Amino acid sequence: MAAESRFDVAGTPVFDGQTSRRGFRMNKLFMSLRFAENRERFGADEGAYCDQFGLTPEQRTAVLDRDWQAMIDLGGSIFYVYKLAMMDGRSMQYLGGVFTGMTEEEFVAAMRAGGRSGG
Amino acid sequence: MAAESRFDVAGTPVFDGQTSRRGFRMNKLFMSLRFAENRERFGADEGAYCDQFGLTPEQRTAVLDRDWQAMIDLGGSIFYVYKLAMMDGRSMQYLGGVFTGMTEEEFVAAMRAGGRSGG
Amino acid sequence: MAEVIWGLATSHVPSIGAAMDRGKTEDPNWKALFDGYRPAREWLAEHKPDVAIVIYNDHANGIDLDIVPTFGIGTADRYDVADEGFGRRPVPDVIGDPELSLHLLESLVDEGFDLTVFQELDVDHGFTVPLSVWTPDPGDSWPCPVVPLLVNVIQYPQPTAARCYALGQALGRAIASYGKDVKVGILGTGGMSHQLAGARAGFINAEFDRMFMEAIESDPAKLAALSREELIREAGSEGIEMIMWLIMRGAMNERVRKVHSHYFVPASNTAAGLALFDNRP
Amino acid sequence: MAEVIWGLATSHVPSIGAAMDRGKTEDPNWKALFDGYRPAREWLAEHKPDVAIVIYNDHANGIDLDIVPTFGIGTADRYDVADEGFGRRPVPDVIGDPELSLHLLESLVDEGFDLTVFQELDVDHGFTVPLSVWTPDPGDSWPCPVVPLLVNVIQYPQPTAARCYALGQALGRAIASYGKDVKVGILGTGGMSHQLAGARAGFINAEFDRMFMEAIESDPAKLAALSREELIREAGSEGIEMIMWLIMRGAMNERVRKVHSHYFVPASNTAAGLALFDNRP
Ligand SMILES: [Fe+3]
Ligand SMILES: [Fe+3]
Repeated sequence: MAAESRFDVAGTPVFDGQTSRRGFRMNKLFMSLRFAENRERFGADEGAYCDQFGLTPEQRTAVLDRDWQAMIDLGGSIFYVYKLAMMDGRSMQYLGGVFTGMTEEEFVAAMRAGGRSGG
Repeated sequence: MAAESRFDVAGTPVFDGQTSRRGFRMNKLFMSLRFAENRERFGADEGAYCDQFGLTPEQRTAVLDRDWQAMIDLGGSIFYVYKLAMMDGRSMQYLGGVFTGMTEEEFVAAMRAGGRSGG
Repeated sequence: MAEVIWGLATSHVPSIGAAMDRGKTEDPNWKALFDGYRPAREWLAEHKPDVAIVIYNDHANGIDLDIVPTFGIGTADRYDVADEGFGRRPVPDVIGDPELSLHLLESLVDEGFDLTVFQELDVDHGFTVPLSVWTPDPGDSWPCPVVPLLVNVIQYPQPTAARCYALGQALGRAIASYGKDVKVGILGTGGMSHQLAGARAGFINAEFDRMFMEAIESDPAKLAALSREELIREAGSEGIEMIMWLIMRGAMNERVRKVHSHYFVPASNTAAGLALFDNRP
Repeated sequence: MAEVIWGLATSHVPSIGAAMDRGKTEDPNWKALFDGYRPAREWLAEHKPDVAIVIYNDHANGIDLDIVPTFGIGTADRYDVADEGFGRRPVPDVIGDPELSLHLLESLVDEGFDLTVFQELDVDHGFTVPLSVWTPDPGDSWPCPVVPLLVNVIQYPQPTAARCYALGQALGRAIASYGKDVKVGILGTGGMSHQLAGARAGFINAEFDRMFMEAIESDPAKLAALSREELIREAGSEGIEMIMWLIMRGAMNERVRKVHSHYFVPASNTAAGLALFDNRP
């Protein structure tokens, strides 16, 4: 997924210009969720809301399925994706668990132990 | 009116940061006039439209009275002020006449003759 | 390695576009201007680039005064023609070249130019009039994809002329380091002398314009040394936008060959200038 | 002539603000962090500046991805605290200092830094958490007016570390040339090592962080030589935001005196660091 970026660091997505272009409409959707009225409209019909923002079918599926890894792969910026997670009551540690194949508790425990040391 | 700018060139307003701050809401109003629905709302009640954009009383009066020089003095950028002029069917040459104390015809004639040579 | 094949400096006065859109190019007030464009247009028609870069400023259409970038670059695959208030110009929307945009962005940021990235941008007369000067009858599409490079010339402090020239030189290096073997045309827009507001409205300085037209070819460093105050005094408060010509010039070789130039007063309130340079050795 | 009296480097992790807003600073998970802040806060309370500059990045709250400026400066007289999705932090809105902002803008643009001007800006945790680290109980207002300086650290290509350090040095000169005799505090925010997404999420590099904390005081030029790749590899994809510490450091004297520093893992997913420097000779 980091094929277009200038360098590769294992296990590390780099949010570069191509990625930002790919995720542009999806990230706009995430940013809109800052406002309560948009969260309500999203909640009332998630699919329609995705269509209104012009998401690709893959992005739409990733959002509806809460496939957090796919959202990142499809151009989501973690700061934007997190807006959706917050709406769902999910923490950044929960997302960290998803990205690393751990439960939230395991991820929190790893952080408390001083963090993870590498990929 | 160019008191805050870094240098003075006679007869030449410099649209600097202080000027832009002063004219911020008025210029926003002018920019909104790009859209037909806003032009209609403005036309229906110009004063209310000015209030909605938060113009100062002086700016409001300048807009309602089409006091083009005052709009510039109160922070208008000529490119933004021109949006209102266009709406009124006024040309940049008409405005040039206003700023220089000429009729539009006199101003156009001066331009055709090679332009004005200084202040 | 990409190559700049030509540079076109041209005014972007809205009334030039309006005269074309309304079929008035043979009118007595306009004929001399458009006749003066003809040799440049003919040469350009025979020297089609693969991609173009338009250096321009927006005039309260694509961007507002809440965010004023000194330099910006578009990275979109498409730029719509703005409705400036009374319908959009009847010209094609612009196809972008995101791959080139992102290459230029990375190269220029690496060189210490602090660009603002536009992923969405409507382009106004500052952009489309130069395209029309180049290509009067585009049909359904402009001759090639175009990358917009935006410059703040409206709100003081504008970038200095020296900074613009330096940006152009870095742009030239960025183009030279592009991985694709494409031919590039560069348009530097704006000017020449004019002033729209104030007691000095209508100011034209043909002598300064002729000096600028000459020096942009032979001695751009001299122009790069001009201060904002000198530019505004000599060329009028809006004439300062000629700093955008220096970005174009900086991206070209030290020596260029003038194909054609033309000077015309007035295009509405503005001295209209055109200068076309062949950049091939 | 204005004078930088101190520089505060600090993480801006949202959960630090949340812990304060929810009265959890004595909780076992948080007590060590806030205890570690105390000596810095006490010193800062005794050294109140007339104005502060906060160097930070926005996180999808004040600006969007349609326009991404490399460097931005606010020129407003007021910046509202953003609602990031679930209500705004219960802290005061920010009073700006447009006069200083415009002076810095002009000086920096003159020196060839291509800033984007923000006339309107809501500030998010990246801005307000450092203010809370400095002033835990602001009451109705922060200790002084604050000027925001924005940096793109989210979207590649970020400005290089070298460019950030150079901006800081120019910022120092701009402050020194200000016409008013005011005392200035500078906050460089972000970091330390962390990564939020990818298989390496949760990455912390305490060794690199300690090196960075040491070198920011004694050898900032060494840090300015780090490439984006080195920063991302060593500090994680979000750890690159430590380049903002270099802007603060560049604005200070070659020699500074460390008042206090503290390092704490983790503040949620992030290594939290604080370093306070006295800039007075
Ligand atoms: Fe223009
Ligand atoms: Fe951050």
